[in-house]
Amino acid sequence: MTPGVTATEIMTVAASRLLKDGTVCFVGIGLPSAAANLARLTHAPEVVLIYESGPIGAKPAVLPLSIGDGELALTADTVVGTPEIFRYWLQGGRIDVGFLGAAQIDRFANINTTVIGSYDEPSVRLPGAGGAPEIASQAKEVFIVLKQSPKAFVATLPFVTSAGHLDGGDARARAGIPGAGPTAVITDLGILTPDPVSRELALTGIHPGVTVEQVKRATGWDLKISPDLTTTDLPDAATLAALRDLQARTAAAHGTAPDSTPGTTPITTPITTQGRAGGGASGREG
Amino acid sequence: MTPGVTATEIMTVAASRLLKDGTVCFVGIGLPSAAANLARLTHAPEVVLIYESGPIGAKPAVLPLSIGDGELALTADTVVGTPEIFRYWLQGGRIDVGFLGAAQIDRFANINTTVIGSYDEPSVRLPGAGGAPEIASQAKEVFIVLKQSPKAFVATLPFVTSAGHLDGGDARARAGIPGAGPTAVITDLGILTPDPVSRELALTGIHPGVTVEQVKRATGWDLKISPDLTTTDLPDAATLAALRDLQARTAAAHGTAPDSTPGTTPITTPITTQGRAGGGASGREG
Amino acid sequence: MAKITPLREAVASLVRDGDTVALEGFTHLIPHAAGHEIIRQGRRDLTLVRMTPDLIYDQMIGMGCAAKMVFSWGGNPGVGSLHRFRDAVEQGWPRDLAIEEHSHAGMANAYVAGASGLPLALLRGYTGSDLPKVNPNIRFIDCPFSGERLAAIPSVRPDVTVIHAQKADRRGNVLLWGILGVQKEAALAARRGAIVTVEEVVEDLQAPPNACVLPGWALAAVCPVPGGAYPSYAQGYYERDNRFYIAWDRVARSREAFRDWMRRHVLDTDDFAGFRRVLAESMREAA
Amino acid sequence: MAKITPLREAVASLVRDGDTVALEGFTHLIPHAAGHEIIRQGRRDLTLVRMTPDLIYDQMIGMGCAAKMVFSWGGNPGVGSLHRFRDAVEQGWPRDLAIEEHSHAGMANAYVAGASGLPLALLRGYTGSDLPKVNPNIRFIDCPFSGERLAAIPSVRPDVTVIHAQKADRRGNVLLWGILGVQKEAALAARRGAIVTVEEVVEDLQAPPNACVLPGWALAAVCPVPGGAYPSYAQGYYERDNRFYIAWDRVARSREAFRDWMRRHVLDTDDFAGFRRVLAESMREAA
Repeated sequence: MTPGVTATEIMTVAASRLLKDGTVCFVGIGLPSAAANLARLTHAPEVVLIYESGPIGAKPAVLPLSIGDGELALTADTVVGTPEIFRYWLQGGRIDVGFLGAAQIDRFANINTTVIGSYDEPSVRLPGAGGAPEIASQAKEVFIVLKQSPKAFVATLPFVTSAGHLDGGDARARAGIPGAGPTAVITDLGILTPDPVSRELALTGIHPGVTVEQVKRATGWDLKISPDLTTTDLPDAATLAALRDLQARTAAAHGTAPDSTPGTTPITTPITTQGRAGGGASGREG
Repeated sequence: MTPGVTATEIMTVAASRLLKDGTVCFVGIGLPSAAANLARLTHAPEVVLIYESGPIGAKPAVLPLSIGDGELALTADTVVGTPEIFRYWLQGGRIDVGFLGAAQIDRFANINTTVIGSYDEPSVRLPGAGGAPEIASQAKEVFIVLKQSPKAFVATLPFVTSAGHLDGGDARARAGIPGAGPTAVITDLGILTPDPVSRELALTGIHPGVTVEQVKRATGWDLKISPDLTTTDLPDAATLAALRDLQARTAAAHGTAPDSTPGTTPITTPITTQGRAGGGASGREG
Repeated sequence: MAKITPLREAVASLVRDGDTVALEGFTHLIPHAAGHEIIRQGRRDLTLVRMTPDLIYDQMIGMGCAAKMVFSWGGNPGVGSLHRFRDAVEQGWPRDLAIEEHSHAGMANAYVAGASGLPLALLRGYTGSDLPKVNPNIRFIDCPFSGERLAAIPSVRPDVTVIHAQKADRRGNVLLWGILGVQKEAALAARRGAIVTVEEVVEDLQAPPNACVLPGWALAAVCPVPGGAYPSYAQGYYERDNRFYIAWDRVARSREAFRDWMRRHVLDTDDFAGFRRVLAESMREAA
Repeated sequence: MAKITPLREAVASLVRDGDTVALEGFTHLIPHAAGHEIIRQGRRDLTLVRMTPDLIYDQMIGMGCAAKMVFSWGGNPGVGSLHRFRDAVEQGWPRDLAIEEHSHAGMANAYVAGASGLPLALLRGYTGSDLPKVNPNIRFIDCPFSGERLAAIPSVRPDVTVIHAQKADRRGNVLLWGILGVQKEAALAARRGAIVTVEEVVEDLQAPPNACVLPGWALAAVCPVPGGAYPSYAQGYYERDNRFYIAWDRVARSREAFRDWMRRHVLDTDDFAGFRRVLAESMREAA
């Protein structure tokens, strides 16, 4: 086991493992971008990364700070306009995996990135939809990566920005939404997947050193625990080294570190919640 | 006066004179292309030529054989896709003049390029619409250039491919068609323009050496003659030289001559109908 | 990733009788080699889609491949009529040919809608034209905001699209440049996939950042066929052979001359290289 | 032909109080210099349209230029919230800000429809989202062919669009490359015209045949403003200055700090070159 692995690192590696080689992935900025690029640099060299700003097949050497970094353009197979990305590539049905962050989700993996409180008199104004509503509905499946806390995992969303499984069951299909929707939510505590029938998220994977009680406390509803709960493998040394190299290159290039930078306090077990962003806005798109 | 000027040359020069400098012109292949490029090479160096295949600002040194010659691409300010030409540039309202050929027209300058006879059992199958229906409706105004004969200038079109002034009067505006429609029909015998109120074509210009009777005989309806009928100026020597240079360069480059090549029998006055294509298909698009 | 594969195999595995097939190329990069291969393999009952059916569809129609054609302008560009197309429409030879006829703007928008995964395209078009009277696939809807009446047509979703391009890299990424026509949209509109014949396969496309590149993973097959757009042209490789377009008019005027020509040049040759050899012979004979 | 003209004159003659104005640039080529000039000239009651309002609209909103914002994602990319935007939405300071909120797909399609002269855009979108509940401009229509329900939104037709590009030639033809975002569509969607600031004016654009070139005759004004996208980046010219984005968070958190900063750096400077000089001073002071 590699010493000093952080919760964010475990989350990023766990998310990256879900991306199969050759997958065509529509990548959100921040944690999704870190996980997707880690996959590309490790087990999935043929993964195709598409960013909403226009790059198709981006192979950045450092993580982008924004969704439209020049690094994405210079390393891509081609760069098209943003309308084409949404029209020909996403709506055209060519995206295998939409990889999203979120400010809040509910038990059916619906996503809020719009407001806390009422829409007209919000207590917190979040950045808004971005590409998520159509990514969430049109990618063949969706992975969501965010840190787990009661403020982020809420019983009732104040606003549904992007559809997960709506009210559960076959509600999504009945609404005529084409893709399969969220199939995994990867957090710093574990992995949640929807029940095949009810579509309610259950904890199916737990990161090493995390207790079920900890996960339940970080969830704003009575979280179901899978009877087949597995424990996440810790990152192997090579993967962890690849992630840390990527982060170091990124920090050196930008003079700052993106969201997915390891927390300042390295941990092994138990995993603490240090360095978590909580339920605030995911400010990393752009 | 330049000796040996042909009817086709007079037609081409008369058509080219109508294009003002700086005009943005959507160019059909064949006669329109010859006239538009002659304008560019003489009095209208800043005319912008757009072809449906994608070139914007084409400045061909030789006339294109087809609507998508490489010469157009290599001399253009930019080359976009055909959908963009029709969407952003034509439908977007950016075209001052649509310059069209036709197989047949009627007294309201409606155009047929689809069939002679019935649609289901045609006696002659023509090439079809091409870009003309939307050019005819969306360019701010339309010039039509074709040789005049009773087969081409018919009382009733078997098929309206592209709208001129429909049934005349304000029919076009009532149908919600945005552009002003055909404002000039340039033939090898003269120039026809629509009456400001009825929109019926009247002969307003006649080429030197042509008689009104000749024009009437070449028209399938009782053609109105303007009381202010003017006689077309013969091409000046410089313009005629520019046209002949262009045609010679074109013939040398392609090993063949496009539609607008001078007839084999040079004429001055009276102009004969030699070398006319009659009412057949305009086979020059493509 | 697109399989780099011989054209014969790509056509055999991807194009089926009864398919809707679009061979696109707007005077530039017309996939003639692929058209010949479809003829050689004897495909039948195809619905052929193409904005500008010219010699390539004249040949396919005359050889009985097509049950229907969807198009917006049919002719021999710079020369005149398509005699085989006209014979099929006017006389039903060698079989009846149904037609669905649009304008260029309609077809171009329908391809865009197809590439975008939409069921329909909207455009300001067809107003005052008789085309909506003969084509029930041209309808009109009212804009819910402005009230304006706009034309609606179904998107084009071919089973297979075939295009020709200048080059591909070994991963099957394809670059085309110059006159682009509707090829990108047509390729992306295909349900089963796109076959792209290319002049050459190179190590590095050397494509500018915003060039028209089709990623290999979005294509079904990439087939090296040097000269595969002949007698049309491939910018940077060869010019259009206008003699062929002019000569075609004579060949296609008579059913017998057409059949003889097609047998000698296409059916009795193995591939496009064979066609080019025999064509060179027959052109020498004619000279 | 686009007039090559100083930015101050272009803004003075083209941007009017109450206009709908789009300043576009998708993290790349953001027209910051033009945003400053609009602030300096004291424009009011603008409807600001932009997919990704970031620092440039935070500044314009905080200075009271805007009555309404149409957008799909608002934030300081890589840093966090837009404090001036949030203050306007949450507290009505310095004035109430109406918002019309879409998704990126919606906005991108609305720009395409605007460039295409259409009154609406159709897309498969917004299903299951609450956005249609709060935005009456998101409606749904049924496809007359498939029966599928599709989202319809009005096209974006700004009075004036402002973008930044790498270069123009003396005839006002503009080349941009790299991340293109929606700039081409936004420029072509403008009713009165587009203002394009450029890094430099050159003799020859050296543009590849299918590059993103906006012809000068389709633009209202082309204004040389070297560095005019700072603190965003211009590919081939300079990198994004991420220190500025981080520092902005602190400036924008307080109304007073914001007002002081804007006065010193924007209102009391003559132009973007002046802004850059004063900024260099204040950054030295802070270091």
